[in-house]
Amino acid sequence: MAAKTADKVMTLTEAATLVRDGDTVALQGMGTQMSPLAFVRELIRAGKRDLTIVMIVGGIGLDWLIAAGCVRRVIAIIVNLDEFGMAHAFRRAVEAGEVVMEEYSEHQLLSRLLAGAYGLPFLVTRSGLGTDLLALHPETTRIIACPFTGQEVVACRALVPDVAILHAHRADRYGNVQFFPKPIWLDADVFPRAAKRVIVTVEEIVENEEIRRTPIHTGIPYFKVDAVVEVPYGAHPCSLYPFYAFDRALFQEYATASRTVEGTRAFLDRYVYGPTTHAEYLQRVGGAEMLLRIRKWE
Amino acid sequence: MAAKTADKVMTLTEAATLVRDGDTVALQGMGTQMSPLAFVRELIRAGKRDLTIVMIVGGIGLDWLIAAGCVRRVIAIIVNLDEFGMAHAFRRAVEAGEVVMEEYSEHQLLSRLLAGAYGLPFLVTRSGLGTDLLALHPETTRIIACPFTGQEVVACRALVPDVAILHAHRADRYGNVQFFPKPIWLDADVFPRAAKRVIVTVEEIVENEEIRRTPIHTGIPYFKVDAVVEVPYGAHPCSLYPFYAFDRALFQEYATASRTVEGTRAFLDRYVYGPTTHAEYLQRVGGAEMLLRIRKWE
Amino acid sequence: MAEIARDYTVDELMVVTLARQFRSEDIVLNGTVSFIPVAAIMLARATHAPGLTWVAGAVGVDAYPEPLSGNTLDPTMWRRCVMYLPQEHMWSYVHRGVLETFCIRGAQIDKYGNVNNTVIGEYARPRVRLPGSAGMGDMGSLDKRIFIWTTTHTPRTFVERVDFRSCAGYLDGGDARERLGLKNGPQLVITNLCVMDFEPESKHMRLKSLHPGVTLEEVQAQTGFRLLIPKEIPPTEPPTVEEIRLLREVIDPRGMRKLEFRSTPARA
Amino acid sequence: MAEIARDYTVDELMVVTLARQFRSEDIVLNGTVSFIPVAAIMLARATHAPGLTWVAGAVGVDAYPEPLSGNTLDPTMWRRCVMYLPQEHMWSYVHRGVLETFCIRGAQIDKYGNVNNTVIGEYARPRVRLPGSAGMGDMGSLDKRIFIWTTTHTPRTFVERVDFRSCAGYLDGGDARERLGLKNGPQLVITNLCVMDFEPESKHMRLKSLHPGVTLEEVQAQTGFRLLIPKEIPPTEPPTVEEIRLLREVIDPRGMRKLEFRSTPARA
Repeated sequence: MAAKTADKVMTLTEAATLVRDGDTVALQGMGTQMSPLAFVRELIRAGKRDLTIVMIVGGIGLDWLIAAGCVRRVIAIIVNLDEFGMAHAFRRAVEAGEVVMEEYSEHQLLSRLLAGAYGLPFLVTRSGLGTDLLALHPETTRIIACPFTGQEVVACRALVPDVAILHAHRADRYGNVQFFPKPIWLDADVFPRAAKRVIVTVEEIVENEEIRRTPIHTGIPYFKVDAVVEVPYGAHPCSLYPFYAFDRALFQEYATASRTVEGTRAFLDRYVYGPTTHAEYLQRVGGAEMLLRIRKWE
Repeated sequence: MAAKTADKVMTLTEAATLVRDGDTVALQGMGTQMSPLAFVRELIRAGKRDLTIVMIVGGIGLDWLIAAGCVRRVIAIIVNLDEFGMAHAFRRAVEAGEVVMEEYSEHQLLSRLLAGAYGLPFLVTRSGLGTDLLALHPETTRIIACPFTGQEVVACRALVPDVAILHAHRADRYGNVQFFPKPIWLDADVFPRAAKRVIVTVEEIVENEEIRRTPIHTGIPYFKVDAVVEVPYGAHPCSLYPFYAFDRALFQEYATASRTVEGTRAFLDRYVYGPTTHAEYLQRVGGAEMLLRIRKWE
Repeated sequence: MAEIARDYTVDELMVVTLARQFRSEDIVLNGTVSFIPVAAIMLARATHAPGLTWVAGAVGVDAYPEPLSGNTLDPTMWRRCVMYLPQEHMWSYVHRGVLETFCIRGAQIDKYGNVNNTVIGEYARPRVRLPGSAGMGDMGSLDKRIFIWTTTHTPRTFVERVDFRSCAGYLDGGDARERLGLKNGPQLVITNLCVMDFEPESKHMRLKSLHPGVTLEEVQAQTGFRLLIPKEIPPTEPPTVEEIRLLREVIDPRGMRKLEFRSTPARA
Repeated sequence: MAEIARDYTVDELMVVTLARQFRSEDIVLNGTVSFIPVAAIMLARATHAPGLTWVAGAVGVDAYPEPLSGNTLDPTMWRRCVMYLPQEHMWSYVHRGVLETFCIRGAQIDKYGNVNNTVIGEYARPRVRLPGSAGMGDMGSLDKRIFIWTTTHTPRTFVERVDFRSCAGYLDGGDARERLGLKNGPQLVITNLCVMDFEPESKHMRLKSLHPGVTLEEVQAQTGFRLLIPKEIPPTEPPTVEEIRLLREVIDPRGMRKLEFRSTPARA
């Protein structure tokens, strides 16, 4: 925890060094919404290995990471490309035994993360009773009886990610992170509290004075943040409501390309390994025309 | 749960009929802040009996209720008048054995209420380990071992109040309740979710259209609300930030008067039983001069 | 009596049939990639269930979005809502039973209404890795009235026993669900061929009505277990002209509901 | 070297002594009716610990309120903060150990730093019903570095054994606290007469320094148990001229800190 006047602004490349091979990385994202995808592309270029990725809803960024060989284990409730269909790299890797999927129901996973956030050894839920999910990992979810009523509930063991990575609307250079509106999906709320280190990419870095004028929008305080990176359109091709919508065209392009290993590789070469700057990436994925298009929500 | 177009606007007197003798009543309030005190005065005039009052921080309203003989049991973490000292009616009643104080640490009580809100039989905390609080109520707090690590934690049994009573900034007539800012103290957040019935007094009733323009401020949805009462200055003598500050003079007057049974009785006669309308109450506690004074925060 | 539609397609019949299950007092939440349920919710609210509360995209309480476009969890779904429901509130209402209705789809459905959206084959080394249990892993265990829909009524979907229980239906049938302390459970299964419910005692899936032009033999041939067959099998109640008009002109003019008939593997 | 103040009162000495315990890396939360801790926090931040994070009134992260006026949990305390800390965040940070420092006062304090603010006498039928444990019932069990302050150093306050453990100090001394899995614990006790700490092995309260004009005999006479007495007993470090100026002119010109010396029964 750095002091409150420490300048935490970094480049993507600098911030990526805070993620180590073998880390458990909590990655924000909700289907086509709010995911730190510029950072994900940087992780791939940096050649990270053996990551365990924690997402509530695993999406396109996770599929890229898997396709690039960065991932050994996934902790999630679902992995897909939302209405664009299967996450094929994920599917292939699990079917081949190259990646382990540790699957939970949503409230089981949230309970594991909340227990981590609270430094409690576990929390309980009723979620998942009667399913086969419980048998998958007795070391993290187990039925116990209520000491008062005898009712059975599922104890969910604390999960403490090494790093949480998020994309938000804006922050100051000390790491006071703001959302408009405040976090609606729980990953943005729980990940930073549960994780040991926190990296946030933002659309814009603003003055500390501006934060103090609008504290109602602050979702993460500086004392929990280790790195701030300014990346406009940093969630692309995901959306950042209400700033920009998700990029249907690129989602569709990836959904089609990723049906084959070769197609996936070509996609990564073109959009992840190819561009040397974020501007070059934005140009390749459609440039000005695309940037105007995704500002319209429909 | 009434339908979304049901008009839930009532008078204080009508809403008070939703509270029955013997009910467990969750009463909002944080020291000198945000408490539905106009409603509390109505409960006293209605002669409610044998109530169990749940407050995180018990304050002036609870002391009035106890002095008026409405209360049999208190569930709280502390009861006082904040910087104005002891809650004497509470102190006297507990010392005389007339009222039972069921005391918890704050996170134990929050965990009981959250378990209630979730329909879970219990939740766990580390709060209160090593204190004598645990020995007070083995039927609601008990040490259990983590099934994964063996670490001891405190299981807190679900608490489901019959009624929650809150004061908020505004609502529409269907019961969409808004706060400015959104609930900061957890009672306003947890009580309505944990309780079976919810009564909300507000400074102002606004059109449904206004709510839909500003959904970010809504803290309680209509489907959890049973009654809405418009009572401007309904938290007085407590504050409703940022609308008005607490009334130091009346707090001090009560703190002094309540040192004796007679003084307490005289206070209630003058300010609770005496006024026949809310306007008359506001006039008695200082009228226009007071209303101007409490709009200044200092 | 409302005028019966003559010109309608199976996707429209499915939407209308599902819509008619919703009651004015229900509080309904929709999940991801759920065009048919979302269209049904909007239709129910526009017709017989004006009081229905829809938590749109799991966030927007009583929202009034534009006609269906993309994603069913998108922020555009929250339009004109009265509240952005914080997800911890959503979970407490779901657990507590305030939100009691949920719609589920999956790759496999068995005769007791258990649903699989996790794997075909063994979990550790699956023949097909499906997307995952997501919300159904919760909702099946949280006392919901569950409506199951699928656009692929085939023996691959309707199996004797699911390879993996992602969603708790009636488990092994009979009172198995009740004995585990779980209330409610699957109410109805709406497919591209027919409507099915569950026999109250055995909790075994039972044919309820046949869509136009579909025969009993066809349904049985496309179902991987022996369905219970009641004495009378009525046709599925047809839509009204007004329901079809609302669906085509107001609720889903782009036909997003038809997306669910694409031949991609099942999603959550 | 900073110039030493000559003209100061005991409340000022207490504030300054407490302020000096706070470090620049600390994250400190204040509770209710806590004028002395709040003045100390503001003073520390204005002097040797500019990096100190204060969650003012348990809500306002790094707030800069006006000079002390009323209530220490009042919304006026949140002024110019960078964030309104949601209380569920506050509790997770407190549990997890991110917020590690807390100040506590109580009606009774025993030789192992356990604190009572619940009852004098039996719980069920107390001789005196005190306000209650409030936050101390949590903080004592949640690994906090605890600073205890009191303005009434008398044998009624400092007792051999508290009537009720509202706050877990070192329990029965020695490694009792550690054995229960609780980290940290009471660090220092600052009173109107002296400063005390805890002997590292036995966890027994020990005199550390005497305020000006106070004798060892007086402290022992006003303490209801036998204090450990070290070989050397220095005077409590006096404030500097600058500390006193800041306190009187900037932080607490209305002298709210003196409210804590009123002869009302102890509050939380």
